[in-house]
Amino acid sequence: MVNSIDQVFVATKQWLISWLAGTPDWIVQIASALINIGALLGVFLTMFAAISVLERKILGRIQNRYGPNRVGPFGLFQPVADGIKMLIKEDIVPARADKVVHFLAPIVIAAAAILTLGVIPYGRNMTPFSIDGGILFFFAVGSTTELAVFMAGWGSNNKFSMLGAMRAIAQMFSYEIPLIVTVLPVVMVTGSLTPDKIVAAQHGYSLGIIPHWFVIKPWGFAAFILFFVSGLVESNRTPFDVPEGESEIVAGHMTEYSGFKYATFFLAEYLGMFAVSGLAVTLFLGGWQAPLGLLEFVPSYLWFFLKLSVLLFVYIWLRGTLPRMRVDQMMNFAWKFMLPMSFTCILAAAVWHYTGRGWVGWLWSLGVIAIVYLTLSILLDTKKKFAPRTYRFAE
Amino acid sequence: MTSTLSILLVVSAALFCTGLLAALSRRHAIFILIGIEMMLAAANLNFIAFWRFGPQSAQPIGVMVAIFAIAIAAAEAAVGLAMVIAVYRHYRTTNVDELDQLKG
Amino acid sequence: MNIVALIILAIFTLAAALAAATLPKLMHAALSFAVAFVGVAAFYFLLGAEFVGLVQVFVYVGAVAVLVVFTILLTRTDAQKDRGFNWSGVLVAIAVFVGLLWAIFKTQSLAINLPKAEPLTVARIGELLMTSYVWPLQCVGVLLTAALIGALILVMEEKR
Amino acid sequence: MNSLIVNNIWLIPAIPLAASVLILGFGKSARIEGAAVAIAGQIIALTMSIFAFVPTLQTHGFRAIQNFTWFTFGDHALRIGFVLDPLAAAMLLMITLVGLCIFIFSIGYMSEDKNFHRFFAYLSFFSGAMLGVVISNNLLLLFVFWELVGLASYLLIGFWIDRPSAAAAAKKAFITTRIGDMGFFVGLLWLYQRSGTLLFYNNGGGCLENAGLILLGASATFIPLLIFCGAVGKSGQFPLHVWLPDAMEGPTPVSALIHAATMVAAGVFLVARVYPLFAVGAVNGVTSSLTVVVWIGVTTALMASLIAIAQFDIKRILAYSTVSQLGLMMVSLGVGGVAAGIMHLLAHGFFKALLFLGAGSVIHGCHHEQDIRKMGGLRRLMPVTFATYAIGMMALSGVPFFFSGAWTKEEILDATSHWPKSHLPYYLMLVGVVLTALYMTRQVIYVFFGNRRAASEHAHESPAIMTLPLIVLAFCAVALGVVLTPAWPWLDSYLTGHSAHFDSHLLIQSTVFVSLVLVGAGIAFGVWFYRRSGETDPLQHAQPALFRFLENKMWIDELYARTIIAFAKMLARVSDWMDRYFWDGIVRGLGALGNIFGSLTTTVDERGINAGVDEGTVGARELGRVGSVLHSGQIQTYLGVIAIGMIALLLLYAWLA
Repeated sequence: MVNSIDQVFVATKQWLISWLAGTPDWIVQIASALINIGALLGVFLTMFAAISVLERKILGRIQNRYGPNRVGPFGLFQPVADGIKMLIKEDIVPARADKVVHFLAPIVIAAAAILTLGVIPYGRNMTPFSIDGGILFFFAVGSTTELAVFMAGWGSNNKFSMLGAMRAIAQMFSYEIPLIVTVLPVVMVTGSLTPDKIVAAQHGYSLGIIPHWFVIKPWGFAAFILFFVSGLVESNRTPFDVPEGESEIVAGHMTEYSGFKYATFFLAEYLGMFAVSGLAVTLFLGGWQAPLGLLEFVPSYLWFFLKLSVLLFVYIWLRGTLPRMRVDQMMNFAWKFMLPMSFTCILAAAVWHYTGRGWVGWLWSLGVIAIVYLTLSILLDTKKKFAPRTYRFAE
Repeated sequence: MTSTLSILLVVSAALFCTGLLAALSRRHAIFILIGIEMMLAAANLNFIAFWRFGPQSAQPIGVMVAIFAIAIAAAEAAVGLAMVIAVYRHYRTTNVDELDQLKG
Repeated sequence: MNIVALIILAIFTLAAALAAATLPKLMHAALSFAVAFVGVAAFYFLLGAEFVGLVQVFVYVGAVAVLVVFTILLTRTDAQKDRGFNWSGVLVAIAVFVGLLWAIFKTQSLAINLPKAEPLTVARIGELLMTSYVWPLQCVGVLLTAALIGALILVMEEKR
Repeated sequence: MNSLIVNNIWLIPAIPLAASVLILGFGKSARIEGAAVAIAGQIIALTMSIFAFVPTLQTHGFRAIQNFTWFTFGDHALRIGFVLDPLAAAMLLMITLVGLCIFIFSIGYMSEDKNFHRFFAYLSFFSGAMLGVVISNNLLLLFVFWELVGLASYLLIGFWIDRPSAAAAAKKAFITTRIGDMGFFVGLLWLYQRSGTLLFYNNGGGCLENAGLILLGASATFIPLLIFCGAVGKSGQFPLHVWLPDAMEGPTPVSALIHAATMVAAGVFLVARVYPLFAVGAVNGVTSSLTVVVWIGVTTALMASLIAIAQFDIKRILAYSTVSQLGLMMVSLGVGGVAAGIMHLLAHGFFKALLFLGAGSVIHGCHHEQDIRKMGGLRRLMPVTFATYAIGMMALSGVPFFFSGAWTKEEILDATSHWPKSHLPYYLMLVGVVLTALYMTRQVIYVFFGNRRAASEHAHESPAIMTLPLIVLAFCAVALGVVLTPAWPWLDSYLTGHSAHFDSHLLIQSTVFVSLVLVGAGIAFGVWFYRRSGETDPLQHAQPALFRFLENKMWIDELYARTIIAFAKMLARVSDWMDRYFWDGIVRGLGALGNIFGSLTTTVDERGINAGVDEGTVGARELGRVGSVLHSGQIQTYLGVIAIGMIALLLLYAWLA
């Protein structure tokens, strides 16, 4: 019973495929892929709609206001209204724009975001595209985003767009390194680039209550934090939304977009957020595994989306709490702190491995991380060398 | 009459010649680099194809060579583009026709 | 190996490559270049070398293409005169192509049926990189470091 | 302590050598310190020599050797080492004790010299090298130290380098001894070739031990004679004695230390050390090599005594005396009285050093005047010097019973009288004894008696630092006379390894009376003959021709100048002429030939080749101009050419296939 609820979606897909019995192989393959894509789009477009309104409402609560509450009960139909508005808006393309590039940019960026979603295991036996080098695929496709952002900036033929794109690419490049490097300890420890195997490696519980998630290990915890921060940057979220900060450069590379294209950018941004969070869940938070052995009867996909939701809430929470960082601070942070720390994670994981993967290794790797963290915090201490912020007002 | 391998080789040859075309015909220095990258990719394609169609030996040598070739090509691209930028800074042009300081 | 897929992919890749070689606008050509390399990566997928394909996408689309467009951005001039086209190159390229075609079709031993192949796992490649190919790997590491430093020095502002 | 010294005998020469280096390192300003270091080194060496001497006294036939490998070439290893036996121990003691006295004396004598520290450095250096000669257990090592001694001698003779005569004397000494050393070295190599080792003693395997001596075979006559060449040079034996009188140009302490007591005795020591080589195949104690030694010794002794009679330089008289005494020692060795020779060597070391230092004191007192004709009547002005000098004179002359020289000379005469081959050396030796007494009496009368002459007007006694060593040495000269009494021949037995018994009969021998009579006659005749000596010598009055012959050292220097040196000069002139005209002519001819060829080729070059090359260059330049069109600097062109080349290769392949 529990098992059938857990595998209900898998069974459904198999039932659908079974209609095609007797047709050539490649038709089955394509049908299977189409079903997967359809399911992915259905789920995540719904989630996008939900999160767009939820974000506004949560931010509203954080900022002591209601947030959207006009359309539908509790304003829940707000995304529908937004969607209609976006669709019927005029699609403006600047006269001097490179029209082909301008047109292609949102498509590429959305396609990349959707593709990255494809390799994440959402539940037991629920990986849409199970490929050997899934993690590598994720980053390979994810790196295409940079090109797309550049296309958007260039194609718009607008100073703000170009500058925004440059900023976006600069920060994405800088944070892509810690993002990928922090994945390496997990890959090293599990010996696999396949997300399914990584999730499987986190199966089991110590003493029946402590899950074997990588986030529990010192190196895993450090790597998770670093990964999460890098993910925040990759998806251009506050406090790292420098490329599209409204008060600085209008909307960055999206300045010259309107209507549905703008919505696509928006969609791609949220999908990217989902993908990075999903990967974080997969890598560090045990994927679809239950946190307690007792709770394994709850379907795996529910666990996954629960964890994903928690991470998304943290995203929104941070957005409501923290101010935007300055570009130079952000870059310094990436190269001077994130990069050494992520390499330290690799070292700590190796130490953990070679000291027997037990509690001794746990302490050792904690020691390594603590030492490097303290060293970095001493070395990077600016000793308040910043000039006090001065405010100038119009007389 | 034509095997799959032949088709692959023809594609590879075509890619190579396209790269050659880019390297030979375009005036902009970046295109020479793009062309060289294409030629390298064509060579890699050949390696992979011959690996796939060759005897399945113990070591996937074709794949390994392709991996290293990609790494080296990346290094070449980085240095090449840096050179283009340096040349541009110095001569204010990226037109290879004008970069003929070495002419006899 | 699906011959139809192969031919579609070939047409797609070659079209993109040709576009990269001939499109008058630099930016379009650069983007076509990226597309062509995605096509090449697809070939690798088709041939069972998934890892190489992923690396190809990662390196070329994620890094080299971005570098290229950045370079275009940084060396933007009155691009008119850089758009010239050297037609003699076309002749040479076609001649080479014909020569290669002749060589390919002349070779009899290419008619091989696709052998049954064990899938090449990433783990296997990783193992090989750390055992038989560890020296090449280290050399490539050194090369990349040298290239990184060299590129930085090349583009550093000239001190006057 | 004893065993420590015996096992580390190398320390004895090492300490003076180290002191020498240290003094040179101090620099010019360190006068007192330099002297102090030198004397301290000498005292340490003396102490250690005493410690080394004690065990040799305690055990009969004591011999301690330490051998080690110096270096290895191929299968051969060159082993060197040190030896301590009675011969070495006695020499060590004599050298360090005499050396110490002379060092102390030098402080006073050299007090006004500006190169004070250098003098002491050289003295220490010499002392170390000489001690090294004594304890070497290897002929090559001995040769090395031997040459170092020669170098020290050269440096010290020429110590006053601003005097041309000193420089010339140094050169003469160096070159003359080198002639002898040449023979020595050849002998050394020959010995090595025959015996395969140069170690003296090596537990039965050394070249002086039976196993080594048997290997010599027919060369046994020549090897010792070649080695004896070295001894002849070093010990100033005829015909290489000419350098020794000239060496008196050096400071008097040097004359005392090197050219009287120690270095010149090295030749005698060498012969004594390698005596087994001389004695190979001896019949009745006579070998042909020893015979040569005897006759050279006799000739030298007699000739030098004669020359000494007609000299006026106080130091030269002593120098010729030294030569003659060394000849005496050689005779002793040659006739088989090794112990007698060495004993005389030791005793001579003391009293001759005493005499030289006394002469130095006189010279110092007379403001560096060395001509005995200008002295006179000094016995009241310099009483200490006179007393000690008289003791030395009597020891040298062989006045019996109380003076060391008498007994040792008796021993030598005794040994000579028993030489089976001929009695002639014995009689000649007796003549020599008379002559010795005569010339010493002459010298003492000239210097200390009679009227005061020019140089002695303002003479004064020397300071205590100079007279003290005189007294010590005088005491030694007398004391040795007691110690060396033939009634108890302990030193003889000590040196030869036989046991000694006290026997008062030995005190009274026929030779004693003979020599007593002869010495007495010599002295008496001298006193009578020279009673009225003045500016001109009485002998000069009586026999002007003979006197001139003797005064000019029998014209041996002149003979050498006329013969050997003239020959050498002639050779040089011939070589010079050959070089100048014959070889140079050939070279010039070749040069002219070259010039002709040069001008010929110049013509050919300029008219023929150059023109052709010019044409060729123009052509090449034109070709280059055409070719450089290809070199467009366009990378795309180059690429295209490469591609065309590829097509061409394909076409070639197609055509061939």
